[in-house]
Amino acid sequence: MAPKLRQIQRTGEQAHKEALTYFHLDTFHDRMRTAAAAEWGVAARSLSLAGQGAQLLHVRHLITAGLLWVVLTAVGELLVVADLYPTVGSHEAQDFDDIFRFLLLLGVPVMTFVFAVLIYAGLQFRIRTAVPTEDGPAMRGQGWFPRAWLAVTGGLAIFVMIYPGLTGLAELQQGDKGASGWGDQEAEVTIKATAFKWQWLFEYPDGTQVSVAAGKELVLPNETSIKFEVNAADVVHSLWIPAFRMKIDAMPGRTTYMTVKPNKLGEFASDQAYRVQCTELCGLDHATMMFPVRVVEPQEFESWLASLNEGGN
Amino acid sequence: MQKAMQTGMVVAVILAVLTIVEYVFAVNFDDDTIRFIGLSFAAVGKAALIVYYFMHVYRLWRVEEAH
Amino acid sequence: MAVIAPAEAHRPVHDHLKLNRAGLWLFFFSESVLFGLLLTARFYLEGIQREELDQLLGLGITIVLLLSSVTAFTAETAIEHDNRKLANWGLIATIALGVLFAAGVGYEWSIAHFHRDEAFGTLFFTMTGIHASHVISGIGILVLVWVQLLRGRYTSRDHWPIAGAVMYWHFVDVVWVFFYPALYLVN
Amino acid sequence: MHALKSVAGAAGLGMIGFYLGLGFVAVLRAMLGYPDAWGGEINIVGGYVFGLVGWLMGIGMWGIWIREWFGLKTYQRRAPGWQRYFTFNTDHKVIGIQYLVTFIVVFLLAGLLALGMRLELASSGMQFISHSQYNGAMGLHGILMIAVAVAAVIGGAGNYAVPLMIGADDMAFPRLNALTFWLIPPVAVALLATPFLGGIETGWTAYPPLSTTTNSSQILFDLAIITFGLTSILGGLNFIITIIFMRAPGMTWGRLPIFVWSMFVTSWLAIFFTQGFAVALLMILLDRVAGMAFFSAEAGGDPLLYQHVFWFYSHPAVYIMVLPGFGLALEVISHFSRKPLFAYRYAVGAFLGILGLSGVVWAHHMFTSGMPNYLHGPFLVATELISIPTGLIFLSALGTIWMGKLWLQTPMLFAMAVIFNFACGGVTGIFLADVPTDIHLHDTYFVVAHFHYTIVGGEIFALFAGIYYWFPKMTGRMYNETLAKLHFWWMFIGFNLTFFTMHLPGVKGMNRRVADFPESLDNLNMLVSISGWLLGLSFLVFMYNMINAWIRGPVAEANPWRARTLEWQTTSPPPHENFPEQPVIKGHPYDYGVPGSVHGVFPNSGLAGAPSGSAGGGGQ
Repeated sequence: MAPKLRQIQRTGEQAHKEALTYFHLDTFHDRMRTAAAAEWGVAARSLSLAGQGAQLLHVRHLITAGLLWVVLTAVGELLVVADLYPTVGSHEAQDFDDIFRFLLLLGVPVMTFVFAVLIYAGLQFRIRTAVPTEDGPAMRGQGWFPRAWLAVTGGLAIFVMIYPGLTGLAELQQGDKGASGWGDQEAEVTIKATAFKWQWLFEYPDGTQVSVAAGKELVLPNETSIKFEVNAADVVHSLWIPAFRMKIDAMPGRTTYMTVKPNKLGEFASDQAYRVQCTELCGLDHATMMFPVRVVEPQEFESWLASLNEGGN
Repeated sequence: MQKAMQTGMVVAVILAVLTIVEYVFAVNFDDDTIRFIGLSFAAVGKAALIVYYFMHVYRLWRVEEAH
Repeated sequence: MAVIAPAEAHRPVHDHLKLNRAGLWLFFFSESVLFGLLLTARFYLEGIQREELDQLLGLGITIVLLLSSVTAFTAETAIEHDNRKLANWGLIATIALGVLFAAGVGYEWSIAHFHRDEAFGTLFFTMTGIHASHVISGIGILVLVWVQLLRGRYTSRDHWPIAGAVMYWHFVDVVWVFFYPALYLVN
Repeated sequence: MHALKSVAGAAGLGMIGFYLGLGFVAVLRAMLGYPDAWGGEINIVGGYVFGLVGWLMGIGMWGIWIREWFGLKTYQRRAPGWQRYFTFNTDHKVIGIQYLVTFIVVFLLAGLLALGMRLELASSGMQFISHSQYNGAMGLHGILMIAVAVAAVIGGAGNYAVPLMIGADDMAFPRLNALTFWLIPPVAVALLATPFLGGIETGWTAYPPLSTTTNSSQILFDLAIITFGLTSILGGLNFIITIIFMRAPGMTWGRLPIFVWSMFVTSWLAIFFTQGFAVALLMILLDRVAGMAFFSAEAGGDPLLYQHVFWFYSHPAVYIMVLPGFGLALEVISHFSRKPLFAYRYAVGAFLGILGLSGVVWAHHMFTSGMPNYLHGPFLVATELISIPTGLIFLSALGTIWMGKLWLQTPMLFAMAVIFNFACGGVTGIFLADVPTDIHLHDTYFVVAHFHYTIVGGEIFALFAGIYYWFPKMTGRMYNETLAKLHFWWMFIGFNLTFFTMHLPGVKGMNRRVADFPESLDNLNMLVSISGWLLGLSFLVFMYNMINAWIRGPVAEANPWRARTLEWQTTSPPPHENFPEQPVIKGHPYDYGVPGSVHGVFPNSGLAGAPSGSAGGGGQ
């Protein structure tokens, strides 16, 4: 190689390095080499210009896509203020709704980031010829960018793992770690729930039982902590009250429990979130395995219980 | 062939001894936890001997001799 | 209607050997998950509790299975050195010991004082049953291989069926190495 | 008509085997003194096993394989043309197409069941079918779709493409490969026969004690799925050995196409975890036919044991489903963006990371199951960690698209839709991984929407990307691009309408697996049902396009996508031995935009990889 050619090549390589500092694009290296073989000087000069032009273009792409992301996120975050939930019937339900909204707040930008890149790229980078006539830049993604990505996604994952994940879990599981259930094991009222194919039987502390045969509704006192001790007579069922956002399986051979504290009066007749629903597939009539719930003031609860006892149950 | 057979027989004797030791240990020892751990170790050791000397696991990564 | 052979028929013999051997090991890997899960279920349901079992019978069939591994090893080593006579006797002894082991398990089943509808019985019969089914299939494979050996099919260079069958037999032995203490010796 | 004779004969042998098995067990039972020799479910087990053996012998295993065990000469009959798809053919390309066509049919059948379910669910109250019929349809829809999701990409696209992409002449064990396919028809027959024994009542999860006490269709379900697990394990084993030992010279692990990497990782998942499903169902089988007590709490068993063993497989199973989908999407995205795959090493690392983590997350399906409280924390942590490698897949996809020259043909549209849909499925996964939100959402329509987003949106969209991508290679003909794009947009919009909406009834209080629901959810369900039918109808376009193109589409080029990987460097369709000669690999498969780079060469007949720099290169 003639000395002059070598010198020109060095100039070209310098320009290429400048381009690299902006892009980490290996392709400039290779493009430059091809060009150099034909016309060293011109290629090197025009490359550094093209490099700057491409850089500006790239920045424009980034900004526009970023704007698209912002707009999509703004629209998506409307979900956070939308009313997506059934009636808030307990303190636990309030917590659930808050955490759900918080996760939406975090999740929507993640989702819209992907959407924004896909939509922008689909509109902006598509080719308009019948078949491709040239290749894109050979970006390999080996520099700082993947590491930064890893750090951000890892940080987000660990963040939601700790809050609201582990902190919420700690709140839900007070007391014995070997036990099976949610909430405090101490409560003001303990109700034994027995699931069988395909209905429920509830027993109050004083021995009163309600079921489809007697009482026909589960009446609960407001602002009182209530613990359900759940058993299954035959197969796996699950006790769920949508208004309370709480659920625990009824498992043959073990007793599970969950504690809830209602905070709003309500009844099944006017609000279907007030129902005990089986959520673990239990065979033929699984779908209809539900039982009405009514939350009343504590005094009314007492008198209801008394009236039920007088009624000869 | 004799050498290969010899190795095999030595391993077999070790395995037999380990099995007897395992049995005597289990029958005569009282602490549940230590017995469980001891038995686990003996089992892993015996399995390793069989896998290496009888099943020739090293042939997996040995360069194949040309036949 | 032409008759064709699959692609593997065109590959060199030592390619076959390499692939077959690695494939068999992967099969063992997968099978060990099966047996591992059974072991896990055993400790999950019963902890380290167990029912009374005939200890001498247990030790006896364990020794029998171990011995059969030794005879299987002998058979493989023998054919590797073209000693067909010894390989023949090795296979016969292995098959015989295998049958003896299966009979021992059968006898154990008949004298067990627990029933299969209680937890330990469930585990014991399932684990020994699935293991025994592997022993019996192993015996079947060994018999097929033995018949081919009698017909003079194998040489020191080309004896993968013997090597594979013997490896399978050893694997069944390894499983028993873990099942025996888990069923007979803990507690 | 060799093909018809072959299948009909095998089916006949299977039937004979089935009745022989029934009778054999009956005779045994009579000899052992059981009162009702014919009445046990164990008769069905015997019949199934004998029937399976009869079917396999009849379809060709006897001639090509078993004879060898007895020292007899083996043979394979070569059936001409389309008839080879109906014989025990060992060519991986034939097997791949057999898998694809079979599972498309199963997919459409199971989709019809879903349309039936959505019809019933359009409004509250019972209109068209009974609870029992609904449960049966739902269980069958579930398990058939699981089968499609597990086997369609792996068995279909994997079998077809992997040996081609690594430059091999076939899989490592061609006969084993054929066996994995021909075990499928008995599985399908057994599952489709379940309605005649009362219908699957337990959903595809088959939780005991319901599954140990329900009707006898459970027996068929268990046997079918154990068989299906066997095909999955044997298939995985075959892929691992093929990818380790049969790569072309120069095809280092760093040059392996990303789809092959995803298949490799998936295969390890399959051979390791699938035993879990087999063991779980075997336990149910033993409880039912042998009177054992794994799951009966009174006798010392524990129903939770099943859930642990079952999810030990069934959570990794979703990675078995979705990882090949990711691999396929990344593969297509790189070729159609005409850029190297962005952060290739990170994508491979992501696959390996998911492989490592997948075994320790299963109990997040059991957060409300009443398992001991100390288990929740660790499983929550492990589950959240999975989102980190998944994020790297997104990095790779988005980085590849950015600044690319996007050629928006149908495969590319589907591949981009995979990324789009999975973004939604991934984010909703966070809600289910965090225990405080999962308590309410567990077993509701939110979960149904979530996993349809991941599996249909992630994997089935990738399957369609793969079908359109390799259609010209498989058939040698080109489909109609306009119709294909119509199918894409129709399916994409229908899918997102259906399943995005489906989250809402879940949050509002609609539990899953029900034929009826409170009337306050009527409007949302009507919307979901209408969009669901819209989605369903889109497949008519697909079917018409595929059948029409296969029969009379224009002849396709060898490399219509100008792609660099090896399968495009041979003819469409490839010859029996795949390549004119053994290719030698010289460079990375995705080096678009790198002048002078080649992927592979045929030493005696020229270039194999597209010379890059000019996008037109097909090496021809």
